Amino acid sequence: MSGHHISSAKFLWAVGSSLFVLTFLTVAVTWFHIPGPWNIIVAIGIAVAKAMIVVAFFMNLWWDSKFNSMLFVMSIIFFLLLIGITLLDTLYRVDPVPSF
Amino acid sequence: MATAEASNIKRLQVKRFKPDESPKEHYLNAEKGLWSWLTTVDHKRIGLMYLGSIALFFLIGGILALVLRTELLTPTRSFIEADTYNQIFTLHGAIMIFFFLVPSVPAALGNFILPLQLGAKDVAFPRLNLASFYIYTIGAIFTLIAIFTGGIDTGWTFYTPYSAETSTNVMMMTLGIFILGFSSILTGVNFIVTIHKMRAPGLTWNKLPLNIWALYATSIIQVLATPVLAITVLLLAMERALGIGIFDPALGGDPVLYQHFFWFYSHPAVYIMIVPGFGVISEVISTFSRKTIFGYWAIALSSLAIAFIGFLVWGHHMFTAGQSSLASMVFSFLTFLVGIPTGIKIFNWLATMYKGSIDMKTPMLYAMVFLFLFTIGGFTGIMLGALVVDIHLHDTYYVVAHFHYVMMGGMVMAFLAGIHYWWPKMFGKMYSEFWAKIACGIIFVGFNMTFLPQFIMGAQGMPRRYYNYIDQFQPFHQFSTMGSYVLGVGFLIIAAYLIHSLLRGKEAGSNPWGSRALEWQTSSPAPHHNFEHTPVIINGPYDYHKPMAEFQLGIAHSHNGHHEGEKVDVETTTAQEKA
Amino acid sequence: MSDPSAVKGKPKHVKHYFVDSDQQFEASKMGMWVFLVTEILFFGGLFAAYIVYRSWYPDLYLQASTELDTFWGAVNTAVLIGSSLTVAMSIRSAQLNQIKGLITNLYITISLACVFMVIKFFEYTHKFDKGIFPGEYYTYEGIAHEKANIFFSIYYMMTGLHGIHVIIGIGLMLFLVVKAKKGAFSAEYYTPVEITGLYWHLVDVIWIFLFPLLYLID
Amino acid sequence: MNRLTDYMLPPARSTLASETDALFHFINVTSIILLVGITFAILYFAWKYRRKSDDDVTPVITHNNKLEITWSVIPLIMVMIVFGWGFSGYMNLVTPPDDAYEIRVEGASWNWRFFYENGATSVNELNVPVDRPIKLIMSSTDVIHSFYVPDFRVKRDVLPNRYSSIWFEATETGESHIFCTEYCGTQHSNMDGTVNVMSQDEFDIWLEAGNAVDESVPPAERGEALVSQNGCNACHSADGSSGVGPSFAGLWGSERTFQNADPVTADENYIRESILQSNAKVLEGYDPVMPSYQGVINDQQISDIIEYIKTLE
Repeated sequence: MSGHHISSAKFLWAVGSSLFVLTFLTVAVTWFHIPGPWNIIVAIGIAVAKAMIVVAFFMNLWWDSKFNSMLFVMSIIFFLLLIGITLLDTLYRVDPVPSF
Repeated sequence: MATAEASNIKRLQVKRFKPDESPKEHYLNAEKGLWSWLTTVDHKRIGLMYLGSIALFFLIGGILALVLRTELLTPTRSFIEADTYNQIFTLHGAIMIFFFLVPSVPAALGNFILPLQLGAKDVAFPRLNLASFYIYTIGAIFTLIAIFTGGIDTGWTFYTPYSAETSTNVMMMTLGIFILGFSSILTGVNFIVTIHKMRAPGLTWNKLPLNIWALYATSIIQVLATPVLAITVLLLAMERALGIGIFDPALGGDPVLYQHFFWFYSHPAVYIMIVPGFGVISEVISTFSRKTIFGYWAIALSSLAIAFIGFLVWGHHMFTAGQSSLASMVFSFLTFLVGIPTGIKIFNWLATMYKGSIDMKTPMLYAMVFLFLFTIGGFTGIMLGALVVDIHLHDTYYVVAHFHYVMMGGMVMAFLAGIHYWWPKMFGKMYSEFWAKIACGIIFVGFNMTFLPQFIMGAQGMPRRYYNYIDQFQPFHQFSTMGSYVLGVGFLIIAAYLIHSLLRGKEAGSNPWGSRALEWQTSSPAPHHNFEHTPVIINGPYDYHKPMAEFQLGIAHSHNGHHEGEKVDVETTTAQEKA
Repeated sequence: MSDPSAVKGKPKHVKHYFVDSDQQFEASKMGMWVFLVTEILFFGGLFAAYIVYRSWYPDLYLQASTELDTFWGAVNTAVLIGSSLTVAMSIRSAQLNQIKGLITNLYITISLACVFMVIKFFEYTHKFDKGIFPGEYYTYEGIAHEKANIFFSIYYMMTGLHGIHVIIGIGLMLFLVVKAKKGAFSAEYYTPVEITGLYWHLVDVIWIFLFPLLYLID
Repeated sequence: MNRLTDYMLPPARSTLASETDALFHFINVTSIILLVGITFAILYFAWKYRRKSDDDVTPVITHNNKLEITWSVIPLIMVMIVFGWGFSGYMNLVTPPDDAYEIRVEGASWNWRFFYENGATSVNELNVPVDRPIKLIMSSTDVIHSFYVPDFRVKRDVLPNRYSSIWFEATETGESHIFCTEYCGTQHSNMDGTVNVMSQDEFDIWLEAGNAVDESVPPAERGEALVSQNGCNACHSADGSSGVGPSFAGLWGSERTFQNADPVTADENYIRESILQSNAKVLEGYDPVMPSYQGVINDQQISDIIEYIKTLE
């Protein structure tokens, strides 16, 4: 069960090239205009995909002990917590307007 | 939690190892000379070095508090100027929180006790442990430089835009706190890995002492919250150096956003300060009631529950700060949720004392004082959580009294209980019970004299951080100042008899309290490698119905096991084999 | 007490307080992952500031993002992903006891990292020439928005902090090269290489998020 | 029990104060009851189960689900009641009625300025009619302050980049304290004011007279009244003693050297400029912390103040 996974060179190159393709895709997506909120969702979706590939295969969380993956997921949860609840305040502020 | 336990049942040949009652060779005299102390990687010595430095900072913070209270004797100027007063209350807050409360139990007592309670030889990364002590020292040096080159008068919260504009030395102070944060992070990293990876054979998750659960929850908070303080303080430093406008209204920034970032760390930080105290109290109450803890999993999981819910409630510091009503409502609701696990702990401790055999030694006395004072702190916390009442009570002396009841009534009492409980284990010497009980009484009286009137003053509308106040509050302030002197005397008595016990204390055996916890199954002071043998755990930490012999088992063939004792086979799951 | 780590016939690199090499390796990796959690939250604070201000001033972000050169941003992303690949290759060669492969891969990674920093340097100087400085020194009138310096303050904070982490990464890898040349690493003991690899991959992941959020706002 | 909590709270002088006090009473009462229960339990257990001999055998009670559920669910219900009550009170507090009479408030470093609809201004003194909802729209000129009137149980931070508002309806005439409860620098504790609640007609009279110049009083005397009304004497002393700002004694016609401007003799223009753009010329050895009085003190009042300063040697 020890975490000494050795991935083959071919596999690493495959992961690397998939990341290059995704990078090109990220830039390509911006050439034609995607309306409204969808452009942000697509951009972040591609970035999350690239991040997952790097974390799972380059940082070999795929073959590692579950606890390390849980640590990574915990940090993402608490990051989303910080943003989510802060936006709860910043997006719903109703400031009074003086009449004179 | 994630480690699979089922498959690796292993048969171990074990033998009983009676601890040596008066060891000649132990960690204190294993190596001689100052250099051996400064470059030690022994977690026990690092724990003592932390203990010494936080005691020094507690003294400095305490003196500053007495100066504040003396100044408040008269409504106008008593003996110092407004600026000096503002700097002193800022330093009192910053020193007490960053240099005493945050590192006190996790770094000082925790460093000393955690490996002993896990049956490990040392923490997972001893050099990192020493590095975090020196990072703490460097942070302290930067802060002292800040104090002597202009001081800081922004309050320990450094709210912008005032902290970005004031001419005092905020930059050096923020640098000091930025460095200090890493000491807290690295201690958290060390403890999490040690608890996961270095438990003695047989020490599964359901046999872990509750002190370890508390330190585990604290380390999780330290690791998840302190980085946000680091980025907040870095942004504040950049605000002053490059004028980036993130928090500066003139350049389009929003000061309330600073408060969000600051309190995202600072509320979990108050749980970093109090949760280890819960761990100490669980140990002390169970040992001195000589009874199995009531609701082991309830207490263990409530520590984790506090750790996680503690991250959702920071907005209750900002109810009046121009926050949206929706956010205030959500924060108020979640604040009440975090109160429930704390309540559960108090009731579980009471249930542990029920039908126990309570030995009223000093640690138990402090534990009972903790229960009383922390309950008051908890109820006033519920009061401040209710939105409409908080509008009236926010930033008044009611809040000052609340957090002193929780921090001083809770954390300092738990810290004193821990100090007196583990003192024989640290130095092999006993303190004088007589003087300790007197000091506890004085501190209890002095504490209540100081802070009870502040509840009344605060409810009547006395704002906090006030150098001048209206005459109506003078009698309360004078009574409170008298109380603070009594409190100061109490702490001096503690310092006196503890130092006396170091020099001429009578010999304390390896287990003066008759506890079943693992740290009492080795000699005191402990040998350099904690145990002469590799301990094997078969019972839970609070199984007082089991004979003491079953708690002193070690692997038979461990090379330096020079005691002869009957050999017996025991089935146990070994922690090391697990992933 | 003889030299503790030589006792019990354990390999030289295993510390006395660990039972065996596997436990030490697992402990080091878990410790590194816990540290990476703090790095993610450390940058998380900046991403939170980014999102809050983008929700308040979306049009400012649109205009200001045109100032950033997408081409060089993409090149930088490719450079950093390449360095991530070569660091993974260096760990692989360490695991296979190919010390020469380890050193060459580390050299390639370091050079790619330096290319990244050089491109960043030119991007910064290009902005400084136009008067785009962080905070109150911002004197550029090209963007018709009175709070234009907010975007660039956040831009400089994020890319600056990321740049500092890249420099720390370069330092760590130089240290690895020096120790590798002294033969410290082998298939049995390569923990520092693995740990530095984890750190470098995280620096790459942070840039993967920075690139679209700062450069590709359309 | 009510006497204790009445003693703890300031007099309730607004319509919503009673609601805050009711919740305050409820939480106080329940807390004290539970506290007495817990304290009695601690002392009773410590006495009844004291250690009789060293080999006492204690029962092995590890948990009791029924008991544990009760002491989790009951506190949960009680705190939810408190939450609901607190939140409903909060909603009343933050939603002003539509017909509220509006007054603008400006928090500056170390005094409060109030602007009324007809252009009247007052410093550190808020005049309001009784039995009528008043809405305060507040902003700050420099750092964050916090407007707090204990008698009305209202408090709101005053932010530099945004407006914030509170509302109250005073139920009885009289004076109440105003405090600043967000730390804002050296004179944070001197930033108090008073709310004068008066009958509607008294208020109308004051509004009219607010700006009228009382010819019978010589200008120097009017200047002296203005200096104390506008809180100038908080930082500038009249007898030469040092304060946060330079003293007025011997100011007129003296040579003035500055940190950020070339020296000038003190004349009408210099004093007028120092009142309106206060940080344009900052004297040696003083911090640029004076807030501007633009829109607070009109020209007639400035000339009265100058007359007063001329009389100070």
